[in-house]
Amino acid sequence: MASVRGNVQVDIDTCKGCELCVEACPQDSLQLSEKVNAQGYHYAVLIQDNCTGCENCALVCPDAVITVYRTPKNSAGKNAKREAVATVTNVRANMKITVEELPEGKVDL
Amino acid sequence: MASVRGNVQVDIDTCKGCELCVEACPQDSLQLSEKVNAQGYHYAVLIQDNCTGCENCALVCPDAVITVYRTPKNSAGKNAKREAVATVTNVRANMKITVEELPEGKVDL
Amino acid sequence: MTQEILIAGFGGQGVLSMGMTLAYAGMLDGKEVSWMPSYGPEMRGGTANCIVILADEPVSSPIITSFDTLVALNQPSLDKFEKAVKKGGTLLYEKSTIITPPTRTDITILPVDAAREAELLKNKKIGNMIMVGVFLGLNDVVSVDSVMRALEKVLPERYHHLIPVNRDAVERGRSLVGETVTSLEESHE
Amino acid sequence: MTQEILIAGFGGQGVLSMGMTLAYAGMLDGKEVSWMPSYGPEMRGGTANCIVILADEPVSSPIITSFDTLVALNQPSLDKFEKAVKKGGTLLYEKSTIITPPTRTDITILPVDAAREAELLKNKKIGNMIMVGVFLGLNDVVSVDSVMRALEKVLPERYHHLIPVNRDAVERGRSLVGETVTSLEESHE
Amino acid sequence: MDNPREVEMETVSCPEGLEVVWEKPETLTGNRMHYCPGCGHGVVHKLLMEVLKEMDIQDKTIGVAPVGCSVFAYNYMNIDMQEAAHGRAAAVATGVRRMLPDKFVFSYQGDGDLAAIGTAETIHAANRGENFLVVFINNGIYGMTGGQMAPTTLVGMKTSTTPGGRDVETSGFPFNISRLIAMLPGAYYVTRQSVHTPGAVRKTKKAIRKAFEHQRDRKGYCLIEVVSNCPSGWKMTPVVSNQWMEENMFPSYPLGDLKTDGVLQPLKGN
Amino acid sequence: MDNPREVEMETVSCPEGLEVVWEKPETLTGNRMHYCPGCGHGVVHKLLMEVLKEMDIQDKTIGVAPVGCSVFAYNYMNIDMQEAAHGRAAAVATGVRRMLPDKFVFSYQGDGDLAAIGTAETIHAANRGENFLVVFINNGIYGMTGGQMAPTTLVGMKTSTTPGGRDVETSGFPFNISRLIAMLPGAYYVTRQSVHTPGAVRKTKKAIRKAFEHQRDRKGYCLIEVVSNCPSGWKMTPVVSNQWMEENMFPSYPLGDLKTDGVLQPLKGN
Amino acid sequence: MNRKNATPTEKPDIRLMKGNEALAEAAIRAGCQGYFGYPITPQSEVLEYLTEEGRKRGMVVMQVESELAAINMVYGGAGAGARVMTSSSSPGISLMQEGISYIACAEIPCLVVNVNRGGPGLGTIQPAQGDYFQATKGGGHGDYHPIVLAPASVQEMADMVYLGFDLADKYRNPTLILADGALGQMMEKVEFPEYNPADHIPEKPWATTGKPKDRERNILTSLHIQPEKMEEVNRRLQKKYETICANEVRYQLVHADDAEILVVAFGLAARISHKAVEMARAQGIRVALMRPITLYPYPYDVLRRMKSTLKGALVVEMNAGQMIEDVRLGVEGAVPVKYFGRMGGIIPTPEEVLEEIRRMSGDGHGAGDGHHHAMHDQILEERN
Amino acid sequence: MNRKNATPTEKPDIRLMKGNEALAEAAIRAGCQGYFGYPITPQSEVLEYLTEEGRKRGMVVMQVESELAAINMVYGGAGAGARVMTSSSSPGISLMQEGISYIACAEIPCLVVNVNRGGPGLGTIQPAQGDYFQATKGGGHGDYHPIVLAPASVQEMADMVYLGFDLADKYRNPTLILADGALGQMMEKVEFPEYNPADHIPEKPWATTGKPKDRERNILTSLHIQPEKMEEVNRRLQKKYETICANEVRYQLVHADDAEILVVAFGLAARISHKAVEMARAQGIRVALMRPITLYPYPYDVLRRMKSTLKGALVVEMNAGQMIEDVRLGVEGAVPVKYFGRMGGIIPTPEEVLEEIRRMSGDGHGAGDGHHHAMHDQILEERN
Ligand SMILES: Cc1ncc(C[n+]2csc(CCOP(=O)(O)OP(=O)(O)O)c2C)c(N)n1
Ligand SMILES: Cc1ncc(C[n+]2csc(CCOP(=O)(O)OP(=O)(O)O)c2C)c(N)n1
Ligand code: SF4
Ligand code: SF4
Ligand code: SF4
Ligand code: SF4
Ligand code: SF4
Ligand code: SF4
Ligand SMILES: [Mg+2]
Ligand SMILES: [Mg+2]
Repeated sequence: MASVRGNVQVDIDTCKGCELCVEACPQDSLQLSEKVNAQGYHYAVLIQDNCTGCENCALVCPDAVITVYRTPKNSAGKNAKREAVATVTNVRANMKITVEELPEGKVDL
Repeated sequence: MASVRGNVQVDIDTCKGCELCVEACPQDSLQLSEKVNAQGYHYAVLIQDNCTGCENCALVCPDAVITVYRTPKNSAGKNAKREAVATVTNVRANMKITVEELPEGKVDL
Repeated sequence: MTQEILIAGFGGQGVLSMGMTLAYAGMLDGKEVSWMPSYGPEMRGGTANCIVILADEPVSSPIITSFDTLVALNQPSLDKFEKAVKKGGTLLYEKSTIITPPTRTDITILPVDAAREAELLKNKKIGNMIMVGVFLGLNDVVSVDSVMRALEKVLPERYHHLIPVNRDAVERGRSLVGETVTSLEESHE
Repeated sequence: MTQEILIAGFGGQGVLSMGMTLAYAGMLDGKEVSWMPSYGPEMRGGTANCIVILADEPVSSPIITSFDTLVALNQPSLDKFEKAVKKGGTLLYEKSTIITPPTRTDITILPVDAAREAELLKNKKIGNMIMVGVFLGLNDVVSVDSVMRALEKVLPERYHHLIPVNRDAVERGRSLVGETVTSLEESHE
Repeated sequence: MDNPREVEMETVSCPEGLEVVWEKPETLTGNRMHYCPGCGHGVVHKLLMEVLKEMDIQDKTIGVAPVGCSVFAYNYMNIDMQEAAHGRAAAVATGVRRMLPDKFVFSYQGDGDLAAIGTAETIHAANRGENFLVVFINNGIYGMTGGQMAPTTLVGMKTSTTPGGRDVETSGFPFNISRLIAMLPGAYYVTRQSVHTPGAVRKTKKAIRKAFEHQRDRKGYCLIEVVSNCPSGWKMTPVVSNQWMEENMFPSYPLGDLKTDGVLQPLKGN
Repeated sequence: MDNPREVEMETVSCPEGLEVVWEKPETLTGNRMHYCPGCGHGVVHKLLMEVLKEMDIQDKTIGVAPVGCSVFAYNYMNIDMQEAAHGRAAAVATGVRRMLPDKFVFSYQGDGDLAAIGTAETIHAANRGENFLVVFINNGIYGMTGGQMAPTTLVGMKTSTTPGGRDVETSGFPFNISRLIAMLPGAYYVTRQSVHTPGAVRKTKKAIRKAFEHQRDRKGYCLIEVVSNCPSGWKMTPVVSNQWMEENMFPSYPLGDLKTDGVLQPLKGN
Repeated sequence: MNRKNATPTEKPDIRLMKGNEALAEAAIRAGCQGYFGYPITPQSEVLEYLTEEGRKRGMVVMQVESELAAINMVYGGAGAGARVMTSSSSPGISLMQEGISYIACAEIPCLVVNVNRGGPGLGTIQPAQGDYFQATKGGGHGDYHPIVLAPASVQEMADMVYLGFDLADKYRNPTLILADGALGQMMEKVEFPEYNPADHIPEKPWATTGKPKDRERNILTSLHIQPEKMEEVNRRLQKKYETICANEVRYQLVHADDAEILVVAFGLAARISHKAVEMARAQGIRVALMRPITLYPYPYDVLRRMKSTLKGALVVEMNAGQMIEDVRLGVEGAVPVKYFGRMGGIIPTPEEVLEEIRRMSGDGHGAGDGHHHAMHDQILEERN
Repeated sequence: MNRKNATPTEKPDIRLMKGNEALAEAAIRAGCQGYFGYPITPQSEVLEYLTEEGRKRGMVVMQVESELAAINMVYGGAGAGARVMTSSSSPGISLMQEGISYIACAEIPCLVVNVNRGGPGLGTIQPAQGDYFQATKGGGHGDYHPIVLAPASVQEMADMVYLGFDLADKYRNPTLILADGALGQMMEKVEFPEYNPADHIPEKPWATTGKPKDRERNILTSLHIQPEKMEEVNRRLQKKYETICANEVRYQLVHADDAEILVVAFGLAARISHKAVEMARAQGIRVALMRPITLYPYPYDVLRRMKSTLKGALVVEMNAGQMIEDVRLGVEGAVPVKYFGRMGGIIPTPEEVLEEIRRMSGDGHGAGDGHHHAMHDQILEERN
C-alpha cells in the first residue's frame, strides 16, 4: 500500500502520550504504548512497518518529539533493513527491552 | 415673511458670544452685540422683529441661554405688543441701557 | 500526636480528596488540621500534591518541607519527594505506576497495589481510598469512624451513592497493611 | 529690587508672552527670574494669567498670592485679582475691556487704553507690548535694552519681522506713563 | 449706540401674549458651563437633560462623567452622577447598572476617554450588551488637556502632538470605534449624529430618546456618537469650526445609523 | 510484552539508508515543554520556529511572550525574548519594534491576554499598523489559571466561572476580535487557522511564513489567530478536544483569511 | 435592591474550607451584593466560589475584562449604594491603584482583597507579603489610606470580610484585606458567625441611586480643581484617618508580660512566629509576639508602650523587610530592630525564626528562665 | 540603531524654559531614543516638546493609547537596548505601577517622570508632593525600588535627566524623577551642560536585539515560578539596592554647622523652606535645611549624624506628611519631628514655614544670635 518507505523515531522520554499522532497517521502505524515513561505517560510507538514518512504525525505532535525519515528520492537505501524505530533514552535497570527484527518479507516497497 | 410671531430672550450674562445662534437663525434676527458682558463676550441680541419662534437658535445654543416664545396656536395675544427681547441680569451702575419701542407697523404676522 | 503528610501524584488520582478526607476526619476528631494543595503551573504537567497536617496544637505553617508520611502515586512524585520523608517516617507508594522504587533504608517503605485493589472492588477511582485505609492501618492519628463520616463531607453530593464502595476501599486498605508490610522485602527486588 | 507681577486676561491678549518678555529681560539683566502660568481648566473659559518674579535672590516659590504689580486685561481678571495687589502696589488695566473699574485707594491704579494705542500702531496684537512699555515706564527693575533683546527670544521666528513694531509699542507704552498717570483721577469717574 | 436696534432690558417673565416654546429644562442645574464658546458639549448636555425631562426619569437616572472637558458634566446635569477615572466610565456605568437594574444609566465620554485609554472597557461593555447608553463626543482632539491628538484625529490634522498633521506611520489611522462597536452582537443601537444645525440637533435628540426607550425596554447597549467641534483645540471660531467639521470630519465619520434594533446598517462613506 | 510489535531500542542516528524529512528545528531549545498533553501551544511554537529557521532570521527576531500558558514560550524558542505583563504584549512589541525597526518582532498571546485585559493594546497596535506579527491562540478559555471563561468562550460552554455554561446576559457574547481587527485600516493580513490536522498545520505554517514576509516588506500589522484546544480546561482527551473544537469552535470562529494584502475578505459563518 | 435583606441570618456553621472559599462564603453572608473580578492565581477560587454560590444566593458576580475594569465597577456599584467587593493578587492589585485612589477620595466604601503572591513583576504564584508597602503607605497617588486587615488563618479570612465591610461602611473608606497565597489556598476549620447584614449596613444617603425631587443631587467625585477645595477635602480625609487610627487599631499580643524580645509579624508570618515564640519560651527565652491585625491603622502605641522594657525586636516578614519601618517608627530608636524574612514565595519555618530569636537573646539569657508560659492570646482593640 | 551617536555633543547653552521643556530638551541631549507617553496636565509639554524637537533630532516619540501601554512600551523599547523614557502625572503614574514592578524585576534601565499633581483621585492639576510614598516605598507589588530623584528647579529638571539615565544604566534599574506641577510649568533659567551620550551609555549585552549564533538567547522576564529562584532574584535585587544606598545618596545641606533646628524638605517645598531658613537665620534662629536630592536612596545617614546636636526637626511637604516617616526613621526618636504641609495643590509660603520654625525654636532662642550666615550650599554625594 505505501509506495514510499518511511520511518519515525519517537523521543519516548518526552512524549506525552496525547495520541494526536496516532490519530493523524494515515497508515495506522502508531499506537500508544501500554507502558509509561518516567513522566507517567503512555508514549507513542510505531506498531507497523508501513510508515510512508508522510510527516503527518510529526506535524501534529505538540512536543516535536517525532523525527521522520524517508527513502531519499533518488534512493539507494530503498530496501535498507528496518531497524530501531523508537528512541529509548530513559532505559532503567529494571526495564525489559524487547527488540524484534521485523521480518524482511513484510517490507513491500 | 414670517407667518408666526415669535420672540427670544437671551441671558446675556451667560451668553458666550459663540455666534452659533446667529448662524442658525433663518430670519437673520440675531446678531452679536458690540458690547461685552462681564465675561468679556459679545453676547447675542435680537436685531429684528421678524422672529418666528422657530427655536433654531435655542436648539444650537450650547449654553442654553435662549428662551423662545411664540404666539399660542389658538392665539389671543397674536398682536401683543413686542417688548423686552433680551434679559439683562448684570446691570451695573455704569451701564447705559437703551430701550427702544419697536414700531408697531413692522409687525406683519 | 502530629502527623505531617504529603500526598502526591497525577491529577486524576484523587490526590486532593484523599488529603481532604484525612483533614476532615482530623477536624471531626477535634484535631487542629490544615490541608494545603500545591498550585503551581507544574499542574500543567498534570501533577498534583497536597500537604495535610493533623496536630494537637495550632498549625503554624501549612507549607512544610519534610513529612512523617509520603504517599507517592506516581514516579515523578516519588523521585521528587522521597528525600522529604523524615528519618523514621513512612513512604507509601502506588506500585503500578512506579518504575524505579525508592531506595532509602531509614524509613518504612510500603508499596501498595491500590490500583489493582480498586479494580477488584470494581471502581478504578477509589485507589486513593485504599491508600487512606493503608494510612489508617499504620497510624491512629484519626479514627476510622471519623474518616467514614468525612467521606460524606468530602464527596460532592452527586457521588454520595459511592460512599459505600469508598468505605469498602478504606477497609480493604486497612486490611492490606499486614500483607503489604510483609511483602516489603519483595518490593525491593 | 524684587518685582512680583501678575498678568491676567483672555487667551488671545498676549498675557503669557508679555510675562515671558519681562522674565527673559530680567534674565538678561542677571536677575533671578521665574515665570509661572496658570494652567487650570478655567482656561476653558479662555482666561489666562501668569506670575513673573524678578528678583535679586533666588526665587523660592513661583506661585505667590500677592503682587507688586497687577496687569489686568479684562474684567474677570480685575474682579478676581484686584485684592491681590500689595498695599502700595500698582494696578494697570486695559481700559477698553473694563466695565467696572477698580476701587482700591491704597494702590496706584493706571488705566491704559492699550487696545486703542495698538490700533494706532496698526497692529491689534501688540497691546501687550504697550503694557510692557507702561510697566517699564513705572519700574526700572529691568532695562529697556534687555526687553528689546528679550523680544527676539520670545517671539517665534516666524514673527521676527514684527520685532520693530513691538519695539515701537514698548516705546509708546513708556511714553504713555506720564499721560496715564495724570489721567488717573478721571478713570475713577 | 452703534446698533439702534439693540434692545436690552430686564425681563423675567414671559413677554405678554406669547407662550414659551423653548426654555432651559430644569433638569439642567443652571450653573454656567465652563465650556469654550460654541463647544458642542453644551448642546448635548442640554439634549440629554431635555429627554430625561420629557420621559420624566430625572429621579431614576444616574449619569457617569468622564475625564475630559465634560468632566464637570455633573455641575450642569441635575441628576445623581458619578465621576469616573479617565477611560473607565463604561466600567463605572456597568457597576451602577448591575447594582441598580431598574434605573437608567448613561455614560458621557470624549474620544480620548472612550476610544484611547478606555478602549477595553468601552468594547467589553458593548460586548456584554450592558443595558445602558454611551454618549460619545467625537471632536477629534483632546480638548481638556490642551489640544493633543485623539484616536479620532483625522489624517493630516494638526494638533499639539501632530504639529505636522497626523501621520499614519507614527500615529496610525483615525479610529472608527463606533463601527467596530456596531459589529458586536451586544450592541443594539449605534448611531452617529451631530449638533451643529437645528436639524442635526433635532435628530440627535430623537436618537437619545430612542436610546433611553431601548434601555427602558432592556434592549441592551446603545451608543450615540456625536461628531462635534472643539473650537479651542482646532483654533477656529465656533462657526468656522462647524463648517470645517462638515467638510472634514463627516467624510471620515459619516452621520447616520450604524445599527438599529440590533441590525447592522449598510456602511456609508469610507 | 502485551504488544509484540512494540519495539524499543537506543538509536541516535538516522536509520540506515533513510534521510530525515522532519526533525525538531534547532530554533527550538529542546527543553521539555510544560504544556499539557496534546495542547496546541506546542504545535504553534514549533511552526513559528520552523519558519524562523527557514527564513534564516533566528538572529534577527525578538519574540514577546504573554501571561498565559505560553508564558514560558521563551524556554522553548531559541531566540531573544521578552516576557510581557498580562495583556501588554502588543505594547511591549511596539516598544521593541519602534526601537529596532530592522528586526523581526512577534508577540504570542492567548485569548485572555489578547482579547480581555489586553484589548486596548491589541486594537491600538493594529490600528497603528505596527509592523509586527501577533500570534493569537484562541482556546476559548483561561488555560493557565485553571479554566475560567475567556472572552472567546462559546455560549453555553462550561468553565469554572460559567458552571452553567456561558450566559450572554451576565457574560456577554463570544468576542470575535479578529474580525474587528480585520476592519482596522492598519491591519494588513488577518487570518484564522488551526493546528489540529496535518493539513491545518501546513496551512498555519504558510500563514506564519507569509506574515513574516509581509513584515520583512514592511506591510504592517499581521494577526494569525489559531483556534486551538485546551484539553485540560475543557476536560477532554486531546483527541476528543480536537473533535469538539471542530464541531463547536469552528462555527463561531470559522477558519480562513479575514484580510489579505490589506483587503477585507467576505465574511464566513455567522 | 433590597440590600438589607440580601442575606438572612444563618446559624453558626463549621466547615473545612479553603481560605479563598471561606472569604467568599463570608462575603455572601455579609450581604455583599456585587463582586467584580478577574482570575488570577492564587485567589481565583473567590471568583469561582461566588459564581456558583453567590449567584445562587442572589449576588451579582461578574468575571470582567480586567482588574482595571473590576475596580472601576466596584467604584460604580458601591457608589450606587451596594456592598461591593473585588479580589485579586499582586499584579492585579497594582493595576487597581489608580482606582483605589479614586475610591478613597470619593469616599466610597468597598472591600478589596489582595491574596499576595511573590513579586515583583510576574514573580511567582507562591505566598508572600511583598505588597505591605503598597497596601499600607498607598500604592496609588495622593494622600489616602485604605483600612488594611491582615488575616492569619482561614477563620480570619472569613471574619475579616464582615469586619472589613463594616469598617468600610462606617468610615466610607475602602478596606483592603491583605492575605497571602497560603491563606487563600489552605483548608482549615472555619466557623461562620451569626451576622445579619440588615443590622450592619447603614443607610447610604450619599449614594447615587437617582435623585428624588426632594433632595439635592448626589455627586461622587474626586475632582476638586480649586486647590483650596482640594486641600479641604484632604483635610477632611486626614481627619477621618485620625479617627480611624484612634479607634480601629487591632492586634494580638502573646507573652507580653515579661518579654525582653518582641517578635512582630503579621499574617502567615505571625502564625509561624507564634510557633517559634512558643518554642523559644519552652527554652526559657523571654520573648513575646505582637501581631498587627490592622496594618493600617498600625499599632504603634503598643510598641511605644513596650519599648522601654524590651531588649530588642525581631520583625519576621515574607518580604525583604517592609513592616520593619513601622516597627522602627513605633519603638523610636529605643531598641534595636532586626529583620528576618524569606522572599519570593518561600515561607519561613518556625525553626528559622527560633534561631533568630535565640541569636537575639544571646547565649546566656539567664538560667532558670525555662518556665513554659501558657499561651495567652489577647485580641485587643485599642480604645474600641 | 547607532545609539552612541544619537546626539552629538553640544556646547553649553543658556535658556529660559519651562521645567517640562527643559526636561524634554535634556532627554534629547542625553541620547534618549524613545519616548512613549500619554497627555496629562501638568506635564503634556514633555510630549509636545519631544514631538517637535525630539523627532527633528531623530528620536522616536509616540503618543500612545494610555499610560499602561506607554510603560509597557518602555519595557519593550528599553529591553531592546535603547534609552527610553515616559512621563506622566499622578493618576497616570498609578496606572504604571504594575509595569514599573515588572521593569524593576526584569532589571530594565529606563526613566519615568512624575510631574506630581494634587490627589488623591482625579484631584486637581495643581502642584503637590502626594506621590512620595508611591515613589519611594513602591507603589507596585513586591520588593523593588526605583531610584527616585527630586528636582527643585528648572535647572535640575534638566540635570536629573542625565543623572537619571546614567544611574538607570549603571544599575539596570528604573529611575523615577518626582517633580511637581509648578516645576513642570514654571520657566526659569536653565543651562545645558556638555554631555556626550556615547561616553555615558554602556554596552547592553543583555538586551534583546536578536540572538546571534554565538551567544545564548537573551530573556527579559520577571517570572520565576520556583520560589527558590524567585528568592534568589529578590536577593540579587536587594543586594543591588544596598549598593545603590551605599553609593548614590545625594542631598543638599544648608547652614548645618550650628543648627538646632533642621528643616527637611524636597523639591519645591525645599526651595520655599530654603527661603524660610534664610529669613529665620536673619532673625538669629539656628536652623538648617536638609534637602534630599535622592528620595531613594534616602539620606538617613546625615540625619543620624546630626540628630545628637539638634533640638528638633521640621518636615515641610506638599502632602499630608509622608517623608516625615523617613525623617523619623533617620533621627530614631532622638529629636521631635514636626510636620508642616499644605495639600491639594497649595504651595506653602516661606512666611508660613518661618512661622513654624519660630514656633519650634521657641521665643527665647537666645539674644545675640542674630548673625546672618552666608548661605553655603553643599551638594554632597555620600561616599561617591
Ligand atoms: C489616567 C489619566 N490619564 C490622562 C489624563 C489627562 N486627561 C484628561 S482629559 C484627557 C483627554 C480628553 O480628551 P477627550 O476624552 O477627547 O475629551 P474632550 O476634552 O475632547 O472632550 C486626558 C488625556 C487623566 N486625567 N488621567
Ligand atoms: C494582571 C494580571 N491579571 C491576571 C493574571 C492571571 N492570569 C494569568 S494567565 C491568565 C489568562 C490566561 O488565559 P489566556 O490568555 O487565554 O492563555 P491560555 O492560558 O489559555 O493559553 C490570567 C488571567 C496575571 N498574571 N496578571
Ligand atoms: S510519517 Fe506518516 S505514515 Fe509514518 S508514522 Fe508518521 S503519520 Fe504515520
Ligand atoms: S503527538 Fe507527540 S506527544 Fe503526542 S503521543 Fe504522539 S509523539 Fe507523543
Ligand atoms: S426663534 Fe428662530 S427666528 Fe427667532 S431668533 Fe431664534 S432662530 Fe431666529
Ligand atoms: S448660541 Fe447661545 S451662547 Fe452662542 S451667541 Fe447665541 S445665545 Fe450666546
Ligand atoms: S477645549 Fe474644545 S471640547 Fe473642550 S470645552 Fe473647549 S471647545 Fe469644547
Ligand atoms: S491548560 Fe490548556 S492551554 Fe494550558 S497547557 Fe494545558 S491544555 Fe494547553
Ligand atoms: Mg475629544
Ligand atoms: Mg486561552
